Amino acid sequence: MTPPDLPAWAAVTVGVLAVAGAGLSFLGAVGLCGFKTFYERVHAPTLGATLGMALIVAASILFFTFAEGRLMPRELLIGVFLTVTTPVTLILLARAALFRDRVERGRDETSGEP
Amino acid sequence: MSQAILLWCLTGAQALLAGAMALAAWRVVRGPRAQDRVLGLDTLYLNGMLLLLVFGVRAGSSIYFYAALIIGMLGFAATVALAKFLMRGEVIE
Amino acid sequence: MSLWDHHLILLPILLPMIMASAMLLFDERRRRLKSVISLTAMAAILLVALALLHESVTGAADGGDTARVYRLGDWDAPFGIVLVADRLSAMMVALTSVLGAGVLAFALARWDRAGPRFHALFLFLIMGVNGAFLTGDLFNLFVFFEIMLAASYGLALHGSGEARIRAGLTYIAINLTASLLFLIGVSVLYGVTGTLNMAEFALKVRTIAPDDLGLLHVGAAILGTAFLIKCAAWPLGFWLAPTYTAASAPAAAAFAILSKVGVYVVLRLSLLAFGDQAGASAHFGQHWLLFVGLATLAFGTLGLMASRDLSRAAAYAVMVSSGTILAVAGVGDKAVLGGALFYLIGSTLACGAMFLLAEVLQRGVDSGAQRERAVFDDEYRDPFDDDERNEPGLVIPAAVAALGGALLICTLMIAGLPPLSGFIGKLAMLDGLVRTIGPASIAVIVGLSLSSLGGLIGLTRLGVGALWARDEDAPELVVGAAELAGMGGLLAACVLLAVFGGVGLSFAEHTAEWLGRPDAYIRAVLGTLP
Amino acid sequence: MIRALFPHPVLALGLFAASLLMSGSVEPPAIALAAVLALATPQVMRALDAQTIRIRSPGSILTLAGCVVIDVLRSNWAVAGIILGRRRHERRSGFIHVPLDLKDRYALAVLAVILTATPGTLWVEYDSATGRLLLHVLDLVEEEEWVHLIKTRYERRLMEIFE
Amino acid sequence: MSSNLLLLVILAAPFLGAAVAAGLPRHARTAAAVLSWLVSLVSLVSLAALWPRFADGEVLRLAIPWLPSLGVSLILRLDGLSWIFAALILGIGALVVLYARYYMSPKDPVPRFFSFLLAFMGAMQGVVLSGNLIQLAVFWELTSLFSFLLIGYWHQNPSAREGARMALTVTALGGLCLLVGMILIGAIAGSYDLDDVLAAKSVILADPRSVPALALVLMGALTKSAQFPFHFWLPRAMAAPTPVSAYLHSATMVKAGIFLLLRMWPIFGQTELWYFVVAGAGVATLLIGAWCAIFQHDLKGLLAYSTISHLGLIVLLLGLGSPLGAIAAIFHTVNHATFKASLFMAAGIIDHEAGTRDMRKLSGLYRFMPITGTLAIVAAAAMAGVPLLNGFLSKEMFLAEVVAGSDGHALNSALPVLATLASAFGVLYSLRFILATFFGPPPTALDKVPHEPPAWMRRPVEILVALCLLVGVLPAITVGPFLRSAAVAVLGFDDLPYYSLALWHGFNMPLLLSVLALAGGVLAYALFGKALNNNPRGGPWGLKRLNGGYLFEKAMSGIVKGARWAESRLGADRMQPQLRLVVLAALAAGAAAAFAGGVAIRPTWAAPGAAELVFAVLWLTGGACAVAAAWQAKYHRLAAVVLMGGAGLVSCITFVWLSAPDLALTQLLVEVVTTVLLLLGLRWLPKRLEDIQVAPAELSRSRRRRRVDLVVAAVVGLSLAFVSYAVMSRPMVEGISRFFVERAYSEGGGRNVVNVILVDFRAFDTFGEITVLGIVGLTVLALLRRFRPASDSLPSPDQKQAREREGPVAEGRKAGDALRDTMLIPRVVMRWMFPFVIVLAVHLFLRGHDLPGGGFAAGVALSIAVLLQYMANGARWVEERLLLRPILWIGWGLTIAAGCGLVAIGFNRPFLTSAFQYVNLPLLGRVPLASAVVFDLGVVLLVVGATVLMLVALAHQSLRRAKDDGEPAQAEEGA
Amino acid sequence: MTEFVLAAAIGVLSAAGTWLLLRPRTFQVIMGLSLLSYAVNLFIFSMGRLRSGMPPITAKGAERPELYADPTPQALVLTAIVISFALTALFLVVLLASRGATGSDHVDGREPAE
Ligand code: NA
Ligand code: NA
Repeated sequence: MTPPDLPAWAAVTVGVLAVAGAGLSFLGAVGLCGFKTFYERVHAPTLGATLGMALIVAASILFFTFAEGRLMPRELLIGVFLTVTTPVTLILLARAALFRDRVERGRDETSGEP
Repeated sequence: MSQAILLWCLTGAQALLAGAMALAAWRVVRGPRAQDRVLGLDTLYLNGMLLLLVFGVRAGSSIYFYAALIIGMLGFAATVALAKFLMRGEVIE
Repeated sequence: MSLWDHHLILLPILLPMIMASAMLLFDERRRRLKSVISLTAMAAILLVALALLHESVTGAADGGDTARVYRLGDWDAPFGIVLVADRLSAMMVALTSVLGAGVLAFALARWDRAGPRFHALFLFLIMGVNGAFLTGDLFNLFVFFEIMLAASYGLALHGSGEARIRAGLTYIAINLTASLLFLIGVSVLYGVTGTLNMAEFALKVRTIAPDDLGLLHVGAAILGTAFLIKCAAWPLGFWLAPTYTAASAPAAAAFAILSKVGVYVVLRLSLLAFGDQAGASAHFGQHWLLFVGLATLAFGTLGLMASRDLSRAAAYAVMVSSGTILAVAGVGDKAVLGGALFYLIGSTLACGAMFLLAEVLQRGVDSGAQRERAVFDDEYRDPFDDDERNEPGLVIPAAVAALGGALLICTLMIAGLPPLSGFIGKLAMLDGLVRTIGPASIAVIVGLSLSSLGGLIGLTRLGVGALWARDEDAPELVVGAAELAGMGGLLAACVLLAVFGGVGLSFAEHTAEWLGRPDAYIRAVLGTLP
Repeated sequence: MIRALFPHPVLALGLFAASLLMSGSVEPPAIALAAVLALATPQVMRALDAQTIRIRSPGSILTLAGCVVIDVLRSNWAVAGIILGRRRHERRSGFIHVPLDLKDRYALAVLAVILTATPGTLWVEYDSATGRLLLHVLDLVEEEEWVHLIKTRYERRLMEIFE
Repeated sequence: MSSNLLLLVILAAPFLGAAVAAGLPRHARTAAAVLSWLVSLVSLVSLAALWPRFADGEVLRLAIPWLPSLGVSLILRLDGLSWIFAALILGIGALVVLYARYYMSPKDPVPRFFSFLLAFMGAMQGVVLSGNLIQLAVFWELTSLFSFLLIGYWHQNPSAREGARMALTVTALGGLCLLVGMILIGAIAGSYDLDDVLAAKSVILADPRSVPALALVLMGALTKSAQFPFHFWLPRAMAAPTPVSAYLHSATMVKAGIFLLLRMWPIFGQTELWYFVVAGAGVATLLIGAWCAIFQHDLKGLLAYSTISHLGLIVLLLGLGSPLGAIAAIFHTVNHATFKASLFMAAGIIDHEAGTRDMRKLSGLYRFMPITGTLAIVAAAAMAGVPLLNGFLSKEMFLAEVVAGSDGHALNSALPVLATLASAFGVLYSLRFILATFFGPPPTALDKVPHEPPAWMRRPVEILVALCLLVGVLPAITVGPFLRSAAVAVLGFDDLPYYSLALWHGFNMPLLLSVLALAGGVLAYALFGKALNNNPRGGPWGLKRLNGGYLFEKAMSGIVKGARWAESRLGADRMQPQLRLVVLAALAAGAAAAFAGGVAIRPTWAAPGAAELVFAVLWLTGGACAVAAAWQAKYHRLAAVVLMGGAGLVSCITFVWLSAPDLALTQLLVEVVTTVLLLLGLRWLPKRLEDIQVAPAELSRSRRRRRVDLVVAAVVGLSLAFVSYAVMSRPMVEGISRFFVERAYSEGGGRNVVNVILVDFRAFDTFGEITVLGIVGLTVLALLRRFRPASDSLPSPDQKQAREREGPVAEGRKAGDALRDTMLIPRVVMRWMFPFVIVLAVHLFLRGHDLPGGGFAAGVALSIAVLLQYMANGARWVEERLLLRPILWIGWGLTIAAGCGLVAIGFNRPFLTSAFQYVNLPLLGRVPLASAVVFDLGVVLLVVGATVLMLVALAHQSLRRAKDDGEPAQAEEGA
Repeated sequence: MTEFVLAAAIGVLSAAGTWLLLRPRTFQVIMGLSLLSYAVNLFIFSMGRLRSGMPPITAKGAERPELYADPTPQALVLTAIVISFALTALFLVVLLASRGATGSDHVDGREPAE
């Protein structure tokens, strides 16, 4: 499937970027599962959402740029929008968690120890 | 050779991302609380989108880009709604 | 061929759709305009249907039967979607428009104000029903089923109220499940035959690889289950009685045609694809139709006898009617089928009229349909929400006599007693059945006779209660002129059908005969018969 | 006139770019489409009466961006380490309060995006009355240090850009 | 006048008259009576005019085609038998009309009465004039129907309603049997035409189907003629106005059964079945009717049972199968009609003038109404079979016939005894009728002083009694010719036996029996008369248990109860069992087909590659989400929604994986909207707590149910998986798709085949699909406008309430600030995303024809853009700024889509024909323009309208509530 | 293998959906219907057989039509998605109305009798 005219170094770079990005994302998911409290977990996926995503986007851009023989930076869009929107979810989620802890468990996480 | 490496790398990346999705799904299933599940879903979406990007590279086709773009631009609407529901008990006030 | 003549077949679908869409652009307040539009649409569709009917009977080069085919999007069958008007579909469209016109007239008296967008929903319902009758494509049939059902969901809940919502929930859940079955069935058939066009499907059935036969039958069986749900066949039709009883009268009356859509499709597909020519699949499922039909007939009759009010009895009458036709289809005899088709027309009209009549007789007594006031007042309020005018418009004198007469006609029609068209249909079926005597025919003969008797017993009991033994404190019977016109129109059609029974019956018998030779249909659709 | 045509020039530029990227082409039709969209779409923002974004010091954007990239890389490394189990026992996470002087909501938004996008910190709540920001930090070494970091590395530059 | 026209008049006049009478005003009593009288007279005259036309054995026929394909025409056929019956019907009908004019109260809607009466008369004419078996059955049922209306005329009276229903039920049951029987006979004979059928006697008798046919026909005749055990409806029908009783139970309704037996007699009269059933029923009815009549206190009751008994006599005569018996039957039919009609009328007069029909209250009326009394005495004597009256003659013939046939069967030898016994009973009740009413001391228990009725009310009785006398004295002259022609019609010209209509046949056995009966009756009255009159229990001795009416009513209520029971056992009113049935039925149907046809799987198993393993991991994830969603949906709804999102996402990735990018796009977008919709709905559902205590019994029941459902679900899953795998493991069949792929670009102008299918090849599907969406939008709106939340979900959600309680913690904070601060950042982002999503939507729309995307995706994307604004800023805020009128969008969307399709018609192409063209535009170059794009635009508009409508209408529910609470609106200054 | 996985996926989704469909709470039913419609969509899709990496997006004129994934089931699924989305929304509103009118979220509008 891979177009034959992709230079070897580009092919390898794309592969490495992709694996690195995927690895970071995977790590983020591991963190999501491994951390003990919600407030810790919430940090983990940002690995994938920032650097992991950036690496894979870079891989994709690189690949298509070489494959089509011209600059194809459109995955940048994904990068920008994901960066802008992920915080929205996380902020609301953290706020909701804080509130739920306060109301339902009678704990104010912001004042005491986690 | 480089093509083979690329293919292997991409497959590996896909496997990692699928694994990440599985882990995220585990969090969604496991909870324990609603916010954990929503966070898990958000992660699921994120990794799903990345998987689509890698799939596009693997397939050598830009046809799949829009699916990824839609997750990137609009996927958050679902998780925002969930988070807002958690926070306010209502999505639209 | 003039411009419109060529596109005539489109009108029963497109006209109500465009009218309904146009109505969405007006304010809800413009009732009169909407009434005029809806009635005009129904009248126009009736004319079109008659024209189609005429052509289907005489349109062939030799002056015989034909099927008119319309290639949507200018794509040939089997690739594009085609509309096909033959005797059966034209007849069903005509029936729909007669029923629709009567029901609409009735609704204009007051029911169209009981909730928003009645006219649009009603016209969409008509669109869906006509589409289901006219389409020659399996998946397009699904789409029209959904249009019809979506509109019926809206109409079933028209007027709101707890009973309607309660029944509506079950109705919707079951029909959604049925739609899923429909999709599964159609897709399996596609997976095995590679086509969606009914005519081509019929051809492919004939030459199916023996290896694929089982899968083909699985698909057909699942599809058949879906259709039997729409037919309200036992044991899949328990949703019908509560839904139709709770529905507002015009909605329920219009629904009288819905189960017939299921019946139509069963007839159409079984005769087209699984007829004598179908090779290994010939008469697939026919025994099941017989059993299910008889069970439906029996259950409908029991339900009718058990009913506590007329609208529920009317709902069971719908089931009886479905069961009758299914059982007869299960016998698989052309002569009998002709009678069944004739019976179908009359019984549909009568069931429709019965729902309308029941509402008039139960008005004020009926508790299931109480109108509720919204708890909220907000910007989504309809300006007619506060319009509590409940009078049915111009009230006619001698209501009791008129209603009594109407009730009598309904009873005769539903029980299939002489001299009305219900009887003629039954007679034709019985006449055919005694000629093909065998266990199946005997079972159906017994079933038909007992259901007549049961229908008579049940309806007399309820009718006597509703008309002769009214409570002292029950409100005086009033019926509006529009209501009477609607009901009367439907019943007059039943009477006319009896007077011109010879013509009607011969039409129905020829239709059955036409359905028995699917090659003509296939040739019309595909151009050739490979 | 120009105002009416370009109520939000930055937005128009962004939309133009986005449209081109979505087209994946710089052929005339794509450019024409992008131009039309860039001209037409911002008009809806009028209906949503959004304030125009005013950028006072475009140069600072680059500095800020550089900062952010470095910080993101660094904290990715740090958080990856934490996940992999380094410093499992001494690590402590918790909330800190940061008093902010920023008032511009766009600036605040950018700060929120930066902080949240950087692994290890999470914007939780901002009190507009007091200007206090509640932040959750995964690896809370020294509260003061974090406050200092945010105020100097981000807040100052944001104030340069937006206020 | 031609005989055809006359025939038509005989039948049509009553129906026409009925129609006219129905239209008369409520109080037009006299007009209606005159009309009816004229009508019956016209018919009668027509009938009389036809008499000379058929000398012995000739038959007049008039055929009007009706259902030619069934061989059913309206054949009016007049022979001697029809003539004599028609004459009875019309003659007595005319007298009853006259009588009824005076009998009916002006308070009742008398025109309706006459209308029913005339219609009934017409129906009876139809029966006797039928030349076609089916036609006979049709009119037969009509007589049941109109008799129902007549009996129930005083429907305010419960016993009238019950009597009417009972009569209808029994006779209609018989009618149905008759119909089936007739159809069978028709099938055997090859024709429904009476003449053909009569000619096909040997064919019919040779056919085994003739036995059930005869049984069914007899069922009809015996129910109609009130033969045991179906006799019970007749006494109950006495609740009818007396003219009705006089008419129905003397000359018409019950005689229809006799007529039918006579019609069938030539074919079946000599068969075994006929003998046992007809003669058996006849003799039983004769005795039981007479016995019961003895014990009645009600005059009409007595007459009713007497009628039953006399009908039994006639039926018995017919059952014997001898020609003389048939002649005697005809003769007695005529005689019975005359004396019974007059007796009913007399009873009506007594009721009318004395106010009661109870013989225990009546007494000594002779001195008050001597003329009526005399008439009644004569008529009763005829009924008792006193010589010089017509009843005597036919009873003599009866006894003679019984005696003549008293050999062979045991029944036969017993018959003379039984007949004499019954005759004695007849004497006894006739005596009682007269003596208890007209003689004895003056009445004391009456409310008014009785006197003679108006002269014209008595006139019909006088005529009838005169006829009784006339026939009794001069039978051969008066009734002879008519009887003869009727006998010819039944027996045929050649087989007509010798019979004599003389008054005196010498001393013979029948005479002896007659005398015995007379003496026995008188003796019995002397012995038991007092006891009978004072019989407190009312019912007949020995037969109390055998109250058919009571049994019938029990049976009817049992039927209704049974039907209800069966309906509840065979049906299901709850949703779960119904859904279970649907699922099971589909499984069963599929399984049956699969086992019958055989479904082979041809697995093509290769070692899975790495990519396939990834795919498997994906579905491990998706499957886990689905199962967990199922697990959590009861107590953790939000979790279920989240989990379902996970399963949906995996589906989307699957679509991408398997070359369906369009599906992935669409499904993703729909996922988002669906999630929001579900969340909007979740707010109105009750909290569901896991720790609710459930009764142990209920718990175990629900456990069992769950186990069953689990099995069902597993089987469904396995089956679907099996079928899909079976199909997937097969090679692709050559189908329509190849055409689509080949032509999409060259003829549809698009590279994205799926989109070209949607907007061009199968645009009609899309057209329908958007209509569904629009309809659902409307329905949602309609439902929500009357939405009434449950009381426990009315207050604000807990979270919100708690938030407000948290309140202004810091200085200078107002309520709502907390929310505003939380939403500060999301609002900025979501607001500025708006134009970008619009750009995305435009791209999705424009690229759809060539690449994944299209109108639907664009529309949903736009809806999400709007939705984001709603979520960020609140409904009020958005609606102050954006004027969205979703219904209009729906309307325009549908209109544009339809309009686009219609343009093709202007070019004389079929609806939805698409055109595409490459256009060279300045600057832009070659640009493809497909008309399908306009269609797709309609799709966009509609999708936006419908989706936004649903979301917003749902969202508004909380807003409405907010209005009640006076909670501050969420509007805020611009961002 | 892919076929097997997809078939299993259809099986799991439909089993979960059916189980929910038969539950007594309205919300369970709507979730069941949604899961079932996923399953059915995949089922329809599978009827066109599976093909990876060959979406039916042709070059200008398809040389080898048999190489592409079958577009027809895809078009059918698209229609089915839209319709099931609409009907899910409708069912949701009806279940809310039922809950409002009857006060119960049981599918029969009343709690089962003990
Ligand atoms: Na009703
Ligand atoms: Na962060």
